[in-house]
Amino acid sequence: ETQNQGEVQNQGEAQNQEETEAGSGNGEEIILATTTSTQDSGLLDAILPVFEDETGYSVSVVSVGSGEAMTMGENGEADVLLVHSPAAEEEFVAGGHADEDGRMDVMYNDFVLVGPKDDPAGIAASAPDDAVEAFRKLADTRSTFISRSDESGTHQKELAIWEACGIQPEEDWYVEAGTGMGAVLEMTNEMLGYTLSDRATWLNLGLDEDLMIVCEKDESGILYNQYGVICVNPEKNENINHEGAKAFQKWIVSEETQELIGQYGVEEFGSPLFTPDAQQG
Amino acid sequence: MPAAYETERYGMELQIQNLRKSYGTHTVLDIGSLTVHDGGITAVVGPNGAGKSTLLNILAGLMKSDDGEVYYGGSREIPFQKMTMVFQEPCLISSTVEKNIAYPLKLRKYSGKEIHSRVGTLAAELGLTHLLGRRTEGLSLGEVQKTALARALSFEPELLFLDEPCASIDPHATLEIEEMLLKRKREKGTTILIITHDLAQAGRLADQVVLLKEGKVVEACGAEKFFSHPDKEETRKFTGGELLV
Amino acid sequence: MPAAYETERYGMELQIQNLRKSYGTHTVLDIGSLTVHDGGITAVVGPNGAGKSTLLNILAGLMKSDDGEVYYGGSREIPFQKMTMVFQEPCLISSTVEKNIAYPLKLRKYSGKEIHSRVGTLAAELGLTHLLGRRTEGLSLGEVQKTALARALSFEPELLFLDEPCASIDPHATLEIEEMLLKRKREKGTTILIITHDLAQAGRLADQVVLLKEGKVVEACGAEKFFSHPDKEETRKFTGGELLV
Amino acid sequence: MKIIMEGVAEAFRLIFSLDEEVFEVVGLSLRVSLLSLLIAGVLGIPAGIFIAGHRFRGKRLLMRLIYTLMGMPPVLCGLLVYIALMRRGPLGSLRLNYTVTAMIIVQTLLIFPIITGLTVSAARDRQGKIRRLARTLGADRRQTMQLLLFEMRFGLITAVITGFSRGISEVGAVMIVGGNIDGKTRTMTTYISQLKGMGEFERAVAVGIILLIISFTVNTILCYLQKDPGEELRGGHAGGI
Amino acid sequence: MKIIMEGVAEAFRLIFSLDEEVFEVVGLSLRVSLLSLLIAGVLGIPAGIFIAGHRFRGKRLLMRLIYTLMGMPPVLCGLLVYIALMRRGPLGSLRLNYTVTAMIIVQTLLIFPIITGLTVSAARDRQGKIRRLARTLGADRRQTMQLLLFEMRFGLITAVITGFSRGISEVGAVMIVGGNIDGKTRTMTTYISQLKGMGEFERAVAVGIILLIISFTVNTILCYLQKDPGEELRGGHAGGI
Ligand SMILES: Nc1ncnc2c1ncn2[C@@H]1O[C@H](COP(=O)(O)OP(=O)(O)OP(=O)(O)O)[C@@H](O)[C@H]1O
Ligand SMILES: Nc1ncnc2c1ncn2[C@@H]1O[C@H](COP(=O)(O)OP(=O)(O)OP(=O)(O)O)[C@@H](O)[C@H]1O
Ligand SMILES: [Mg+2]
Ligand SMILES: [Mg+2]
Repeated sequence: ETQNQGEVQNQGEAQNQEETEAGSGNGEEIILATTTSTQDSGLLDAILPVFEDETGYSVSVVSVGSGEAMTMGENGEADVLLVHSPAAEEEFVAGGHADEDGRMDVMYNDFVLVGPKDDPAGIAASAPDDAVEAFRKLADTRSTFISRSDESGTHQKELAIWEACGIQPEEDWYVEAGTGMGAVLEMTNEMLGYTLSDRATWLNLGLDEDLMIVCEKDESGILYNQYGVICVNPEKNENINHEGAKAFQKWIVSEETQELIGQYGVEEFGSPLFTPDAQQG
Repeated sequence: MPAAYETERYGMELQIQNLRKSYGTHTVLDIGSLTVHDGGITAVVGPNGAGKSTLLNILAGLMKSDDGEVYYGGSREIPFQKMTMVFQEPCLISSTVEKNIAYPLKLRKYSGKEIHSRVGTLAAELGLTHLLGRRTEGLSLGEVQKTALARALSFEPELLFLDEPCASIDPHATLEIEEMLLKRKREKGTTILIITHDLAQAGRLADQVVLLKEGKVVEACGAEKFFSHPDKEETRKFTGGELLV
Repeated sequence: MPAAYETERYGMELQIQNLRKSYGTHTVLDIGSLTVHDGGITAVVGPNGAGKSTLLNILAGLMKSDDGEVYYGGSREIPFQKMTMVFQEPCLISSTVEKNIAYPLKLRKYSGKEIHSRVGTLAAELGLTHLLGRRTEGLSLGEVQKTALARALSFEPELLFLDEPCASIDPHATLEIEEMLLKRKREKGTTILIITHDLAQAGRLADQVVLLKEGKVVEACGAEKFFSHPDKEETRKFTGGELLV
Repeated sequence: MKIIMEGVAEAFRLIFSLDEEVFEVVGLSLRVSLLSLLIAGVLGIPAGIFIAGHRFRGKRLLMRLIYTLMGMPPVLCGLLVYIALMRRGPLGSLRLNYTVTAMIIVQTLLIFPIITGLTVSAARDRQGKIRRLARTLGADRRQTMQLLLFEMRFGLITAVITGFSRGISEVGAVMIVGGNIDGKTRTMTTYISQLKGMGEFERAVAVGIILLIISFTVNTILCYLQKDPGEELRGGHAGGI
Repeated sequence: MKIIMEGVAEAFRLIFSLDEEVFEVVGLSLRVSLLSLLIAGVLGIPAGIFIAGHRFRGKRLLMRLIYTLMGMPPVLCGLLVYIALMRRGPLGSLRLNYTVTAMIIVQTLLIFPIITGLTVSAARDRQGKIRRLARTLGADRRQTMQLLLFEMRFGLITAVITGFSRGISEVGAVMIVGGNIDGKTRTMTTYISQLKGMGEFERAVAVGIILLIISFTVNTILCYLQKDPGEELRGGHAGGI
């Protein structure tokens, strides 16, 4: 443990030389690997300056797919992760890639099933709040469904729902797009198909001219989209800024920050994009 | 129809009228009237920069004049299929010597047998036989010039423009080439316009000689007259002294 | 040290020994021994493809021979700063005529005044004065060749290699250039090696004449002897007939 | 480094196991980039030769525009084509977004300026001379064009190779208009990009290596077309065009 | 189409309002692509001239490799550099991933083969003749190189423009090693890509247009360096190199 601290200090010195590169504060940089939804929704832009001002760390946000964010963690490329695929996160922690505190809940929003306004599968009428039933209808009517197919949090969630239906979709109507949420929503809009999206990206893209939410707020909680924060195990390599990561983790679950998160989006969309749910204490 | 004929013959002669070419304020060619006889050899001589190549390029349709007309057999169009030219800086297709000589024949869809025989004859006459299979890269400049000449002679052009074709050719080969040109004139009635700095060559070949200077025709007349009793003092000065054989 | 001297003088002469160059099985140059006199003019003559340009290129260090040695004043290195060459296909820097002539002087860090005066004199001698400001694109071939010559003469090379420098130059200018070369030889002791197809020119200029044929030296001797009573029948045939002035 | 070694191993495993998914992706990549190359070449080479051979007002400006379009960001090009082809856009009724056709369109647009620009550069010095030669030998239009193409083949092949390189390697444009749909519009580059996003670096490197191998093969074939006689021989190239 | 018109309007609004974020992004893009261009040019032009001017075993193979690397997918190049620079990798202690330095490295690697390949193509026919001329006039090594650069400036500038185009326009490589970090490694292309993902098409098009304007400006400056004397004049170019 003491050896570990020595390393952290060394690295702090090295980083001071990079001060101009890092830009602000005392120049210490932390790399936050996160999913596109947190950045593209504008949340991080809104709250991160507060952290940087308070602590003097400078945060480099690398927004990638959840899959890659986890890989970055596994490789020790990132210092801290903010991601939304709880199952994969548990695996990550179990694999010893996290530090001793493991993962912490930060916030959630929810997934929504989006489809064309004329809703050919008739989901809005018959299963507006039952995701499993809605997916079954999609399969029954063979309606075009665009899948992220990129092992992102959203994709994992979609697979979980298919599994709950006992269906393994792989026919023509099931389009495996392998790209980001924004692009997939665009594609859904173009093809007038259905897709599963996180609410933030959906709201942000403003595609409600031809598309609408056909299914949301499933009672069972299956559409729940939980975000967690994980500090990367500092023993992975000597370049990890564990102190900064811990500071970030502590800050994002703090009461004040949680409040900030809860307020984000109220102004623009009328309702918050994320609901904070960190356990205090 | 052009008016001023300087010759009694009337056929496919080349008639030049008021040909002018300038670059900016610098006039490099300004020919009032000139006739190149049908079926004869006309030599164009004159100092460097006189405009000789410019004249040939315009006649061959490779360059536009600023003004003036060129008539060929009364028409304003020189049929480019029946005409050919050897450039002052000869230029070969990057292939073999044989393919170069055969190229105009191929373009004109001659039979393979005909092509083979013509190429063989020409190569023999010009001493190129041992080079036929050689690629053009690496040929000596004289060999290049010979190949270009053979290529120009391979089909039978009505009009042959030669821009200093023997400049890099050795003296013996030069005499042979002169023989070939004279034979062409005799047997096929080819009209030949040749630029040369070799006054002796002009004397050996030409029926008509044109002296060009600073873009203007100083004198244009029969070879005999040109060399022995020209009208202009300038011509006498140009051909005079130790230069004339 | 080389052994066979064909001359009584011993200075900065060029000595060639066993020089050989082949392409595949085709030998284009094979010179047993040849000496180019210091401070004299040597003319190299011979049919097209004889290997004349190849020889000059090797001497100027532009090409490697397969075998053999070249000594200059006893040393195996020709100091390239003191040597220059005019190519058979002359080649100018794409700039103005003036800048071309001045270029070797600039490389040698001559003063601006000196450059200006030398360029002016040379241009006047070669009739290039009105072209000094012109860009090289669009020059006539004769003008190009004159510019290349002026450039070669602008500094005072010890060794001057000229590959048919007058091929495209008009007869009067040719005579003037010959004068300039003779003056260089007389006044500066420049060693000049000139390839020419113009036997009359070789006769006017050369102290020594070399006849090359198929890569071999047929005869190399004083000009007087070469033209009037050569040792070899082949030489007589080459210079004979109507070709010799 | 371990990742890269594993990527190389994986690449060979994929090739030799005839992995069907990979083969499909490779096939589509080649189809898209070769077809766009063909279209862009057939249009761009004559366009380049024409521009090089004519004098007209605004020629320099045109050249600078072409150079600028050579640097058209694929993402922007993709986006513009995407917008034009959107359901609500002017060409929406064609329903071309997310089809191979759209990918070929967008790559053609990317490659065309490159081939045109490099052709102009290759033709600049020589086409006048070649044209004059062809004319004096009696070549008609078609024959003149043949001679031009033959004599300028080095420069043209370089242009074509550069165009092909751009096409096969870019990801931004085909990702936007194609959408990386499995079995339909997934190319090697969009697949690499997806694999990278999924954190599957080894497989990403493997597909990348396969791409390079294919690129090398295509270039070898194109270079073969030049029929390079070897080096420039001896002291210069007498009488060369 | 409406989107595009609005994009154009937005572009001018951004330019004239001196939008700070956009300026920062533009500045970084230019810094990265010009610096990599400089490094790649300083290495690639001499390399290309050297290759063109020498005969050696494996030269053709080398050329085909260079052509292949011209088509290196930016995503792959980015990924390989990323792997090499990973913290736990051999160069990890340099902490270069997600820095501007890494972006310059990766773009240099992308541009270098392009400049080298096109330089070889430009130098192929002429460098021998220029070298021989320089030697006969008594130029030393440095002076010979100067003459080479001057005489081949058209081909070289085309190579440089093509290299610059590649750099300024590509997104895959800089996205991976740079990470599109706001205020630190965000370039025009990564920004366009992000904006596109966020559905902000107008702004994406606007940034794209700014990129094209900048590209046009740089090309204009580079073209100016050619000092084009205009057209090839009259019937050929007597005595040209
Ligand atoms: N790469 C090559 N392969 C084969 N033969 C070659 C090659 N390069 C040159 N030659 C031959 O070498 C011979 C000598 O060429 P060189 O240029 O020295 O002749 P030259 O005496 O200068 O002729 P000219 O009077 O025509 O200038 C020529 O026959 C030429 O074809
Ligand atoms: N673009 C141009 N700008 C200015 N002058 C030009 C241009 N092109 C050619 N000239 C000039 O036109 C004149 C005639 O050139 P031309 O090539 O016809 O001469 P020539 O009589 O063939 O000379 P040579 O005997 O040297 O071959 C030359 O003085 C040349 O410099
Ligand atoms: Mg001329
Ligand atoms: Mg020669």
